[in-house]
Amino acid sequence: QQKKKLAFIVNASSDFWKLAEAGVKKAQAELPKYELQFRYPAQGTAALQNALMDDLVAAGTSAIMISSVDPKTSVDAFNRIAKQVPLFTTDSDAPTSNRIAYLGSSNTLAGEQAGEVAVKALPKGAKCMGFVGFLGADNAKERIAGFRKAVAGKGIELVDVRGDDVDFAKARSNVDDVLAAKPEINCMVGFYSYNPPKIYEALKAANKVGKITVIAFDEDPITLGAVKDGSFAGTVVQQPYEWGYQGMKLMAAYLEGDKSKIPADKLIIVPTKVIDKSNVDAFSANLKATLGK
Amino acid sequence: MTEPFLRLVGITKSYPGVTALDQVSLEVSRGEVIGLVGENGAGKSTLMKVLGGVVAPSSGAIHVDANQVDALSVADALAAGIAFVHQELNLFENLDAAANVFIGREPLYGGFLKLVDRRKLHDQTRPYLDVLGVDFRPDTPVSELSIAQRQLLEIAKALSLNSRLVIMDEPTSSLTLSETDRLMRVIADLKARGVSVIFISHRLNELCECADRVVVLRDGKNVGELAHEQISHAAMIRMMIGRDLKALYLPPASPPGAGVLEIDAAQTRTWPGRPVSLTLRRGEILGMAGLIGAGRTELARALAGIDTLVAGALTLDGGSVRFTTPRDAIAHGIFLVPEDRKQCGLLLDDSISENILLPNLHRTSRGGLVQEGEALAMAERQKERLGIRAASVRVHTGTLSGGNQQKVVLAKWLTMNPRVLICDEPTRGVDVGAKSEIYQMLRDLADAGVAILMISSDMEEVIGVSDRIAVMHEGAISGFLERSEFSEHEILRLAVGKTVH
Amino acid sequence: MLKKDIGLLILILVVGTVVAIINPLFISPINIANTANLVGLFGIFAIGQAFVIITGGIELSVGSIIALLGVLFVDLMVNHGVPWPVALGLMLVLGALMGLAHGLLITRLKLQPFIVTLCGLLIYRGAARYYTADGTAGFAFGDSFPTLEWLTTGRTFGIPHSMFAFVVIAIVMWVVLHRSVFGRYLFAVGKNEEAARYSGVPTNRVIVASYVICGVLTAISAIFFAMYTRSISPSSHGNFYELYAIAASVLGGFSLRGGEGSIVGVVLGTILLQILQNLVNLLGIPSSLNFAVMGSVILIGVLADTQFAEYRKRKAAAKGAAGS
Amino acid sequence: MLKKDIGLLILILVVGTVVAIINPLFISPINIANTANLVGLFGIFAIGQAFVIITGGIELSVGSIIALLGVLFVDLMVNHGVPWPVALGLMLVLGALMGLAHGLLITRLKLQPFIVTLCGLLIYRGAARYYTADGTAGFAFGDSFPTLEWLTTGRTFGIPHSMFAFVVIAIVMWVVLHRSVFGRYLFAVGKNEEAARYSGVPTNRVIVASYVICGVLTAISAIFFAMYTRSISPSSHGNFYELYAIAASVLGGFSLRGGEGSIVGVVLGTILLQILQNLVNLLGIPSSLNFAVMGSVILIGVLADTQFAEYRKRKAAAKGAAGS
Ligand SMILES: Nc1ncnc2c1ncn2[C@@H]1O[C@H](COP(=O)(O)OP(=O)(O)OP(=O)(O)O)[C@@H](O)[C@H]1O
Ligand SMILES: Nc1ncnc2c1ncn2[C@@H]1O[C@H](COP(=O)(O)OP(=O)(O)OP(=O)(O)O)[C@@H](O)[C@H]1O
Ligand SMILES: [Mg+2]
Ligand SMILES: [Mg+2]
Repeated sequence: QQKKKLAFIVNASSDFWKLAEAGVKKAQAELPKYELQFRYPAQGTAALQNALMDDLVAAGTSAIMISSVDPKTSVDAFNRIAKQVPLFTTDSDAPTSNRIAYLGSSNTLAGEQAGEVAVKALPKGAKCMGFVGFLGADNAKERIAGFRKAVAGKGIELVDVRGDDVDFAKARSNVDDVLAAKPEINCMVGFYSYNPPKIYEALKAANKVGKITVIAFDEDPITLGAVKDGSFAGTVVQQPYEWGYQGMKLMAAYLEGDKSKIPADKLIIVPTKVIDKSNVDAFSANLKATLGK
Repeated sequence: MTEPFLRLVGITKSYPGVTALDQVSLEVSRGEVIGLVGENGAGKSTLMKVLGGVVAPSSGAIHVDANQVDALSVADALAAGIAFVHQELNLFENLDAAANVFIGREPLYGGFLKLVDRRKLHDQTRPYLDVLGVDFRPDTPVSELSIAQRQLLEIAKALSLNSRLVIMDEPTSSLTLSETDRLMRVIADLKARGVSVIFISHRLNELCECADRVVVLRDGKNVGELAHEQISHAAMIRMMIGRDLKALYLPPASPPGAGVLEIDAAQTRTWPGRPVSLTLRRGEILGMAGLIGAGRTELARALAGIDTLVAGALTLDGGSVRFTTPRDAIAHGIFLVPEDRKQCGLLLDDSISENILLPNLHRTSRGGLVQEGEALAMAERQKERLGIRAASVRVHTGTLSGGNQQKVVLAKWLTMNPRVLICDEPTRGVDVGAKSEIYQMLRDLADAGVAILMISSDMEEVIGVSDRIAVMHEGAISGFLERSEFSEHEILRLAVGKTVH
Repeated sequence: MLKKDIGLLILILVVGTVVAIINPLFISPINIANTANLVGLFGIFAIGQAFVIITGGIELSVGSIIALLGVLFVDLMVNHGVPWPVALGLMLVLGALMGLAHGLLITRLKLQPFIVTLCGLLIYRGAARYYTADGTAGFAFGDSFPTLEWLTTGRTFGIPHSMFAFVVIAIVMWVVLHRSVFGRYLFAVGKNEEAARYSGVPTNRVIVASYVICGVLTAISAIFFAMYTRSISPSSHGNFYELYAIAASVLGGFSLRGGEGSIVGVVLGTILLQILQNLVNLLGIPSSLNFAVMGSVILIGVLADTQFAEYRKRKAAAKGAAGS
Repeated sequence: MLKKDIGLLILILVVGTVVAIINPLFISPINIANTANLVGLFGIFAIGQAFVIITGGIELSVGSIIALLGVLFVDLMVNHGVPWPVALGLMLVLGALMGLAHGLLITRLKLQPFIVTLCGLLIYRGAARYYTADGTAGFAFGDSFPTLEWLTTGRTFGIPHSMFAFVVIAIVMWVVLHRSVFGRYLFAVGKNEEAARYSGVPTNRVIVASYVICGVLTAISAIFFAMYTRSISPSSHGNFYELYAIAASVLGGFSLRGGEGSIVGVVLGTILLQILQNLVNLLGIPSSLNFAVMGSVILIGVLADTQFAEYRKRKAAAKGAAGS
């Protein structure tokens, strides 16, 4: 008898998802009756993700969990898939679709946590510049909105957010340009996982490490290193490992008829955490163990 | 004679640095055949391009019937009944013969869809091909035609326009005698039907044969006109270049020496199973005649390393050689002046000096770097030596007249020291004056010990210049003729495959 | 059908057979319908591209036009309440105008096609991103345009309507390219523009027309894409599609020098590219290898094709030799 | 310096002046150094591309090569402890080999450059993604290669070393293209390959050499980029860089038909493109408009240039007529 296939589809390739993949691997060890797949799309577009889902369904996949590039407007595609197999969302949600449940963190809450880090680190107020991959993407918008909400009225202003379309060279030169053109900026926020390292490198090249307060997202090794030596004020991390692990277990249980794990509001929130100098060592050690490095 | 229907008055055309036409006037009446002659670069093609609407004159007036205009467009010219066989071929290699003949005038069906009626197209094309006696069909892709065949196709295209004036700018430059004869009959037929013809050629015999009057241009000016009874070789030459020419044949300084290149049972890809054996001798000009498609060009290409020989052996000065690239052949001193100068001979978008120096760059370079001054001086010397008419060696070869382009191709090789020089139609489109200079050059080279193979479709040239003639027929040599045996008749007999007895 | 096309067809059949043997779901009706849908979507603008390439031009702004028109189309209907037939008509007109602008810049002002359409690529994408402020344009949940949806994403007898549109367009364009006078002129202009002008072909108008055709077909594609994805992120929607269209044409036997190619070729080229995308997903090949598989199959296919053509030529020559 | 180059230089000066007036920080040493660094990074592989374009070819795999070699370079040093000079040498060799492979496929097997390098684009990117299993290759925190870092990202008198490298490469390549026999051969092959072959130019070798040069220069760029970004996400690193390089060349007066162009031109083209990128950030233009600004300036610049050239030509012709 053929094993049932479960698929975890991500929105783009990045190290962030390596953690989720590790979670999936762990789940695989515990779910011998299933074949778990972890899929990256060729490019991060909704069209390719939808085509990928169609192909997976055609290839006999039994349940799908997806981190959609653009969940709001993929509702119809989701519904089409949901008609054929159980569909779950992760990372970013499409609450109006017929997905079974959402499992992941809240980007707005994460943004707020980052804002609180900024408020704590900059009691005298500041002018901040943000950096992000896709300005229009939901997770970016929610994080930015959360950040703005948390710093409102605290003398901290997020002057502008520069997009780089996930081109690392552009991400770096954006920081360089801001350092050259806006001497009044004394705080920077890296919204996507690769932005903080680029900020760090640009600051290092300009000899401004420590002179500009940096608030980061995610757990890039450079980010953690910078948090550890005090160059960064802190970073807000999600727990993608849990998404991968819990997500797969959830889908397997659902297929076996166990619907008890689905809450009424269909939202399974894995909380985000603030990592600063105080807890960074423990976090790093845990991370290493997870990735098996 | 009737009133002229077309008059060019005081036409001037200047390009940066050159005045191609200077106050030229010309009248064309119904049913007359006008010969237009002049040296290379005299402005013949430019004048015709003005008529054909391709070039707008800088000043002057054009009268068509009762109307006067400053310039014609291509559409105007077509509407005025002017058909044009361009000197440089303008065919579409990706279409078939019929499509080329009727491009822009396809028979249609399907109403607004404007679909091409291909059957009708082919039917309409066939008579024009028949009248020229070509050996290809309306649906033959042009990419498969040889240069001569393409030239015939251009003529068919002009005929199909049913116009009242047909301009033929050097239509015979790659034709052999038999096609030329047929073309003469076609011209006579056009004339009989009241169609006028302007005929440009550097083969003056043809003009003696068909022209009612001959107009002569020199340096972009009218220098005179010969009425029918005045037309003669000598008269035309005198008017064109202002002096008489030496005799065509220049005897060698010494009898031919030892064999330089021996070709033993060589077979080409087009004519496998038809081996060619031949010896090129030091100090001798070996003429090579044959009909279109006899395989002369193929042989020349194989000797120069452009195509590989299917079988056979080459011996150069006693040593066996094998060429896989033109570079090999050139390194051994075997040079080819190719037949198709536009495709294979020249970088049209580059200057005269670059073209002349290309095969020879290493001689004017040190440590891999080109010595500009030396290179330019060398190009300048070649320009002087061959009398290339151009404002400077920096002029792009694409703007030169046909004859001058040919001289540039020759100049390329004459800067180096050939052992064997293979010339495929060396004087195609070259004026009589330059021709005699080229013949002089070939003779000088031969006297200096070079072995020369001169492929030519110009009967006058083969007979006039060669020391010995080889005639090819269907890929093989059908016979050799010594100087005492030269005659048009003999050559033709061999060319159609009869052997000497 | 040209020899080249047959080579490509064989390649498609070989690849298809191999994939079907490994995973029979490849030829399941649902998978075939999915693939057919994508072939339709991509094929329509690939044909447009082919018309430009045949004149020796190139149209790099295809992907950006798909993004910009997609954004405008959705926005007009969703946020401005424009009835869909009006919006659709407007998009076609816009596509035509963009093509017209490119054509005029190239013929009248003698700019290089590469430059003109590269600027198009940048400007249209920038405009699309600015229009939505880098956000996503899309239908809200429940937004419904039943007729439009049926027309664009519906299926009849299981065949997606995009495929129908593609087939109709391919047939019409086949007639235009291979049977009409205009098609002749396209080939003539592509091979030798100068000579075409001497022969009385209205070369400028022909070139402009080719860009307009490309613009209109791209606009049609843009609408199909918008309805298929139902949301358009203007920074990534349609990225690289120009390369995709050019690749389909070149695979299908078009030369970037112009004057060569056939509609059958570009159709087959599109099919091959889609099958390659599909097989990666179907065979569970790591998606990181997606590109590598696509590249390798194309390279091997083209290599096999040219080597086979060489062989045929040599055999023909040998035969000729024996016969004479 | 050609007339074309002067037109481009004027455009650069005009754009630069306007930006400097709006925001004087544009000409602050730090901003100039930043821009110079990027000009260096992008200019090196743009020159490589120019060599291929001049032969009438095209190299689409530039971006993918930058990704693949970047990944390998970082991985070899970081995870396999290969000394950096060895890794660097290896990358140059790999770049040369890729160029060699492209050149041989094009000349020996007579494949179209577009197809060969498109397959390269796909295969190399696929390989890079597979190699890291779609992860990111990068230096760990505190990883330090002082000499290498000084060489690639260091500055001397405030001038970034990538700029030094670029200037040296540009001068060497200027000599090669405009003064050497090989350069003449490149132009000749681009203008008329057939005629060049008849003249004894080793056309195949010249073409292969142009791809090898492009490969090596791209490899050098790849190393500079890797050291600049310090982490490489193989799915996006270097995306679109091939278009960028082609645009710089074409802006700089190269024709995609081959046989035309100058090193000064491609250098100026690169500078213009970088200034356009920089001004968006400096003037605080929304990043969504980045592309649109770039496209518009290029279009206006090229238009102004051709119109001015037309005008000059007409004036010269009028003078010639009057003089005769
Ligand atoms: N487009 C052009 N630009 C510059 N000069 C030109 C151009 N076309 C022709 N010329 C020049 O005009 C002059 C006349 O050329 P034309 O082609 O009319 O000569 P021709 O009499 O036909 O010569 P041939 O017998 O060699 O064909 C030549 O000096 C030529 O270099
Ligand atoms: N490009 C080509 N493609 C296909 N066939 C060709 C091509 N060029 C020539 N041929 C054919 O090759 C044969 C030999 O032509 P070739 O040019 O060698 O003849 P030739 O003796 O040099 O005569 P001429 O030069 O007067 O045409 C002819 O049958 C011709 O039709
Ligand atoms: Mg002429
Ligand atoms: Mg011949």
